[in-house]
Amino acid sequence: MAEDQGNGLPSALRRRLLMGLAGLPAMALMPRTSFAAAPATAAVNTTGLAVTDTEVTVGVLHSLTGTMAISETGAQQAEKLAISQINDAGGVLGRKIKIVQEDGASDWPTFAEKAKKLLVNDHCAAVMGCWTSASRKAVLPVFEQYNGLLYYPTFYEGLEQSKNVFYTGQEATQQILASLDWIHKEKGAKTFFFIGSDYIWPRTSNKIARKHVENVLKGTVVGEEYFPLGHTQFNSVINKLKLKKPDVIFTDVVGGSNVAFYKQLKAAGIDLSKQLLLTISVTEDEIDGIGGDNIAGAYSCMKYFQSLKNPNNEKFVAAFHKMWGDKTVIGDVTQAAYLGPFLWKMAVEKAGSFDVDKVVAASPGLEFKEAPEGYVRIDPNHHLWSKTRVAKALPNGQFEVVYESPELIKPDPFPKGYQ
Amino acid sequence: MIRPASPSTVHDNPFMKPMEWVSLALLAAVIFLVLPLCLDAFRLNLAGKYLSYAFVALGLVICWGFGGILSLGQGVFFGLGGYCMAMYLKLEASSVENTKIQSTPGIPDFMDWNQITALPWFWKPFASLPFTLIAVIVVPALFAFVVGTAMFRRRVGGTYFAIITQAIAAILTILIVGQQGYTGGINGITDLRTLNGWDIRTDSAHNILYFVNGALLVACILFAQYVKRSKLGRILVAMRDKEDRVRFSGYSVAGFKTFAFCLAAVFAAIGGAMFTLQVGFMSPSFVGIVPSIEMVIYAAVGGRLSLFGAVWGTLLVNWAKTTFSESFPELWLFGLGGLFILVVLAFPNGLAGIYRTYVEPRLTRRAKAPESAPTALPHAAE
Amino acid sequence: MFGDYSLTDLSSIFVMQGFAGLILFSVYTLMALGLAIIFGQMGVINMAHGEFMILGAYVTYLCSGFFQTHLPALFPAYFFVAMALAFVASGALGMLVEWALIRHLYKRPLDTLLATWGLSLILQQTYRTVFGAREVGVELPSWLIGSVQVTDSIEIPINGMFVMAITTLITLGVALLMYRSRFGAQVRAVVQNRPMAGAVGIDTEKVDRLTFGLGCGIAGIAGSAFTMVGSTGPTSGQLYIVDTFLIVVFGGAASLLGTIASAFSISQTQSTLEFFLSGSTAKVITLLAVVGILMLRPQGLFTLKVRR
Amino acid sequence: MNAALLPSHPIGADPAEKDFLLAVEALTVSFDGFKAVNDVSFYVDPNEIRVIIGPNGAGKTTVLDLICGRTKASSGSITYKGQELTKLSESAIVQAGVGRKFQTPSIYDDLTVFENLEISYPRGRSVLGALTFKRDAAVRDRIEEVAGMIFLKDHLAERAEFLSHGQKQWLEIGMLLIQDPELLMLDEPVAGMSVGERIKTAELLNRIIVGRSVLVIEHDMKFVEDIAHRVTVLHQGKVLSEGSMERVKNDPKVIEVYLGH
Repeated sequence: MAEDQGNGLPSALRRRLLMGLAGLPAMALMPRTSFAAAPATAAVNTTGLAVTDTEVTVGVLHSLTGTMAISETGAQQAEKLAISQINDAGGVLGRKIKIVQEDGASDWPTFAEKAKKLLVNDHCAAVMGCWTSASRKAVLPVFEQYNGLLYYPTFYEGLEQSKNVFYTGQEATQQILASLDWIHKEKGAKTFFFIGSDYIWPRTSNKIARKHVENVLKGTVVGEEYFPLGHTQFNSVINKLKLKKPDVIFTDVVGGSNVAFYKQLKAAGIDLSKQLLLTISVTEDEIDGIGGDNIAGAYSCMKYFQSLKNPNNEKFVAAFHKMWGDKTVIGDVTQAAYLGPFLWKMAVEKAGSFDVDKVVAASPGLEFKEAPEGYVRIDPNHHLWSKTRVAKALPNGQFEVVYESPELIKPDPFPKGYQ
Repeated sequence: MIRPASPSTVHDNPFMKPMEWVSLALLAAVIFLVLPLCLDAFRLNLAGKYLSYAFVALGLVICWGFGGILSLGQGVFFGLGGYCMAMYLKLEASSVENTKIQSTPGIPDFMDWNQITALPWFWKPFASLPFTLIAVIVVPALFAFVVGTAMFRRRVGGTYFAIITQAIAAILTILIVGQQGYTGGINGITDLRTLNGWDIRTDSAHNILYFVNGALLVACILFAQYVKRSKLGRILVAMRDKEDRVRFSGYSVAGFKTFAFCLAAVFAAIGGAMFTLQVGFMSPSFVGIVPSIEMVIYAAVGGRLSLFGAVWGTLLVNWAKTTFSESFPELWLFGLGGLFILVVLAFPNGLAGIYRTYVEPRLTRRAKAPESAPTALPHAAE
Repeated sequence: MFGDYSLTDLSSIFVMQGFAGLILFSVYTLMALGLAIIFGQMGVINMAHGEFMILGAYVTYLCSGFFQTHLPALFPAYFFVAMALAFVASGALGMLVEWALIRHLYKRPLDTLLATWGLSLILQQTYRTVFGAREVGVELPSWLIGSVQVTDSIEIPINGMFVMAITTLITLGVALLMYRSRFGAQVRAVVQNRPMAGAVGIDTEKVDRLTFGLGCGIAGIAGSAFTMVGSTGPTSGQLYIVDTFLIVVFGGAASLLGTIASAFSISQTQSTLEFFLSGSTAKVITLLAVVGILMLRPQGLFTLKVRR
Repeated sequence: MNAALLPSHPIGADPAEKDFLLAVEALTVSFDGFKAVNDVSFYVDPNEIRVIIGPNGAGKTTVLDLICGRTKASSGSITYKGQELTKLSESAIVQAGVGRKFQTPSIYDDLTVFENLEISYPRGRSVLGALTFKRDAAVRDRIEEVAGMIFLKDHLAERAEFLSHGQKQWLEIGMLLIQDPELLMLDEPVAGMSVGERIKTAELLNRIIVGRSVLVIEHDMKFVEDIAHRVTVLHQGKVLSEGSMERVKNDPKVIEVYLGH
C-alpha cells in the first residue's frame, strides 16, 4: 500500500499544511466562512467546471421515479444532508455547494443521459449518484469520456475500478468474507444454501461466497437458486430448504422479492431464531417493507447499521431525522451516500482545486474520521477501507450489532482466487 | 389519355400526395436543419436517441395502424437489433490489448467475470461488420417471421396477439438477465467504443451518427410509404376492417400479417442498432414490457395511421418526458398517464388526426381558393 | 437429488410441495378471477389490474394501522374488515374508471389497453405520492402467522391455507353470481348481444359498470390477501400483470372454469419445476410452455367450438 | 368411357361425375354434438343456378361456409372440378375459382369503391405480388367495366362506408365478379333491398351468370322463382327435397316444413 504521508495528521491541520504547500499560505489562517478570502476561481478551476467565486455546482443523480425510487430515496436524502452540513460549515474552498438534481427514473439510458447533462451542460464538479450496478455501468463511459467525478454509494459486486468513480459502499469481498468467517467460527456453520435474485450482484456475490465456503472454510454449498427480479412465490424453494436443512441460508434477494421471501419463510414455520440466515441485501430500509416481525433473528452483514453506538453516528442520525423526519430509517447505502460529499470536499481541499484530475490524485489515503460508520480511508483503487459488521434483526426494525471486524478491511474489487 | 379527366384522378396512385411531400420536406428540414442548428451537441445526441425510437413507432404504424396487429413486444426487436450491434461493438472494444487485465483477454469483460474462458459460438460471427449489419436485419426478421407465422396461421389476433407478444418480451428479458455470462445480464452490454476503428463517443461521431440515423429514418419512411400506397398497404387496411373478406378474395391473410409484423420488426431493429451506436450501450431494460408499451404510445400520440405522425409523436413524447422529468420529476408519470388516456379518448388518431381535422381543411381551402376562382368564372358566364 | 434423504423426509416434502403448488394455484386464481370477469366477459384489457390489487393492499395497510392505534382489541379480526373495505374501495374506483374511461371504449378493445396502461401509471404515481416510494409493511394479526404442524416434519403455512380458503369462497361466490343469479344472466346477455340485451330491458350501462366494479373489487380482495405473502409498494402491481393475463388467456378468455384450470396447470408446472430446477429457469420454461401452447391452441384450454 | 381420363378420381364410377362443377357428398359437420349439416349431398352443373332454401337454422349458410373453407367439415367431401376442397385453405379455394358473398354486405369501409374492387382483382395475391402490383390500364379498364355493371361507375372515388345498403351489396357482388369465379356463392343477395334495387339485382345476376355456376341462398320466393334452375331444400341439416322450383313447390314434405306455414 502506497500511503499518503499526511495520513496520520488531524484532517484540519493536514488541510492547512496542504494548502500551504499549494502556495497559498495566507489562506491557511483565514476563517473558512470568509468568501472574500477564498482562492481565486481561476486558480481552483482550470477545466471549466461550474465554479464561481461563491458557488460550486454538484450533481445529485438518483431515481426519483420508477421502481428504483424506493431504494434511492435514502441515498439522495443523505447526500443532501451532507451537502447542507458542508454549506453550513462554510462550503468547499469557500464556496457553497449548489445542487443540481436529476431523475434517473430507474432507467439506465436516462441515467447516462442525465449524467451527460450534469457534466456537459451543468459542468458539475462532482456527481453523487446511482444505485444499481446497471445505472453505474451506463454512466461510467460518460464519466470517463467527460472526465467527471462520481461518488457511488451502493455496496456492489466489485470487478470494476475507474479513475472517475469513488465507491463509498463496500465491494463484495469486504462485505461477505468476514461475515462468513464469523458465522463459521461462532456458529459452527458448515453447510450453506444460497438464494438470490437473478442478476449480476447476487451471482457475483454468491460466487465469491461459494469459493470462500468451499476453499477457506471447507464447508459445502448445498444449494444455489436464483429467481427473476420481482418474483414473489418462494414456497418451493422453502421446501427445498426444509429438505436440505442447511446450517445457513445465505440470501441476496432484492426489491419486492425480498418482502415476499421473508414473509413466506416465516409463514412456512422456519424460525429465524433457530435457523441461521445471513443476508447481504437487507438494511433498515428493506425491513420497513418486510416487517420487523417477519425477519427478526436474521443476520445481516453491512458496514453500517443505524443502531451503531458512536458519537459520529448519533450526530448523524439526529441530523438526518431533523432534516427528513423521525420515521425515516437509515440503511447502509444511505450512510455510504452521506460520505460522498465529505470525501469529495476533503479531496478538493487537499488538492486546493476543483479540477477532477487533481481531486482524484489527492484522494487516495484520505481518511474521514467523522464518518458515522467510524472512520474510513480511501484506497488507491478508489474503494474505501471499512469495517464489516454483522447484526441481528430485531422485531422493531432495527439491528443489534453482534460482530465487528477488528480492523478496516482492505477493498479488493478484483479478488484473486475468487473469480 | 382518352379517359375523362375526373375519373383518372380517381385512378391515379401517386407515390405521395402533395401534402405528404410537404410533410416529408418539413420533417426532413427539422431533422437535418432545425435540430442540428438549434441544439447543442448534447441535446442533438438526445434527439438522435429519440429518432431511433421513431423507427419503432414507424413500424407500429404499419403493423398496428394499417394492419390492426398490436404488438406489445416491439422492444424485443428493438433489443435484438440493438444487441446485434452491441455484440459487434463490444467485441471490437474487447481487443486483447484493452482487456489484458482479464484472466482471459480478448473476450468481453462480463464474460470474464462469469468464468467464461472462450468466446461462445454465437458471438463469433459478430466480429465481422458485414455479418453484424445483416444480422441486425435478419435476426429480428426471422424471429418475427417464426412468431408471426405460428400465430397468424392459427388466427391469433387482436388482444391475444398483444398479450402473447407481451409475454415474449417478458421471457426474453428474464433470459437476457439470467444468462449474464453471454448477454451481460441486467447491466447490458456497456462501454462500447469504436465502430470499425472509428470512435463513436466523440461529439463529431455523434453528429455524424445523428445524420445517418436521420437519413435511415427518412429512407424507412419512404419505404413505408411505398408499402402504404402499394396494393399490399390497402390489403392491410382491408384486413384490419374485414379479415374474412380478404381471405375470400383469395389472399392468405397470415402471410400479409406476417409481412407487416416482420417489417415492423426490421424497422424496430434498425432503430435499436442506431440507438446502440448513439447511446453507447444496450441493456435488457429496452426489451421488456414497459418500454414496449411506451413505444406504442409514441405511435398513438403521433397518430397510428400516419407515418409522419409517428415520428412527430415520438419526438413530442420524448421531449415532454425529458423536460417534465427535468423540471417536475414527480409529475411526469401523471403527465404520461394522462397523455395515454387523452390520446385514446379524445384523439384516437393522434397528432395526425388533429392536423387532418383542424389544420388541413384550412390549408386546402386557402390553397384551393385561387384555383377555384377561374373555374368559377365560366360557370358564372353561362 | 433424493439419494441422501429418508423416506419420511421425502414424503413430507412431497406433501408440502403439494401444498406449495396449491397455494400458488390459489394465488394465481385470485389474481386472475377479477381479470377473467373484466377481460373474459367484457373484453376490456385492463392493464391497471395490478394497481387495483395494490389499492386493496394499501387499504389493508391503512386498516392494520387504524386497528392497531384505535381498536387494538379487535386487531385479530381486522383482516376481514380490511378485505371487505378493499373490495369496496377497488370496486368503487373500478366503477368510477368504467364511467370515466372504459365505457367510451367498448368498441375498441385494443385502446382499452392503452388507456388502462395510462391509468396504471397515474395510480402508481398516486400511491407513491400518498404512501411514499418505499414498500410498506403490513402488520398481520398473530393468528395468521406461522404454520400448522401436521406431523413432525410436515408444516403447512397458515396464511397459505387462509389464501386457499378465501380463493375457494370467492371462486364459489363468483361462479354462483355469474351462472346462477339474475345478474350473471344479465352480464352474459350484455356480453353476447348488447343491443338485444338493451332491447329486452336490461340496463346495459349499469350492468357494465357493476361488472367492471366487481372485477376490480375482486382484484382488491386479491391485493388484500397478498399482503400476507407479497410486497406492497407503488409498483408491486406491475409484477403480476403478465402472469395474470397469461392465466386468463391460457384458460380461454370467456370461461371461468378455464381460468381455474389454467391457474391450476400453470401453478403446478411452475411449482414442480421450481423444485427440481432453479427459480429463474422454472419461470422461463413455464412461460415458454404457456406461450408455445397458446400458439398451437390460441383459443386457450377451454373454449367451446362454436358456429361462427 | 371418359372416366378413364380421370384415373385417380375417387368416385369416377359415377358416369355423370365428369360433368359436375361441384359435388358435395355425405357432408357432415357437428358443433359439440349438434349436427348443423348432416349427410348432405348435391351436385351442381356448370352454368347452373342452384338456389338453396330452407327454414332458419336449416344449415344453409353452414353449407356455404363448408364449401368456401370457412368451416371445416367433420366428414364427407366437397369436390370442385375434381379437386377436394375440404383440405384447402380459404385463399386456395378462392384461387381455385370459388367466390363467396356474405349475408351482410362485407366490404372495406375505409377504402374507396375503386380500391375495394382493385383488391379483388385476381392478380398480385402473394405478398410480393401485392407489393409490386401495378395499377395498369388493364386493371383500370376492368374495374371500370365491373363498376358499370354494378351501377357504381359514378361512385368509384367514394369511400365504401358512405354507400347505401343496396349499393354495398352490389359492390360486394362486383368484388366477386372481378375475381371471375367459376362458382359464385351468394348468401341472400337481395335481403334488405328495396323493390327497385331487387329488380336491378335480379337483372344483374342474370347478366353475370353467363359462363359460371351460381349457388344462392335466398328466402324471397319470387326472386327464387325468377332465377333458379334447380332448388335444393335443406331442413334440420339434411336435404329434404331437390329439383325444379315447380317440383319442389309441390313436394308435400317441403310444403309441410317450409312453404306450408
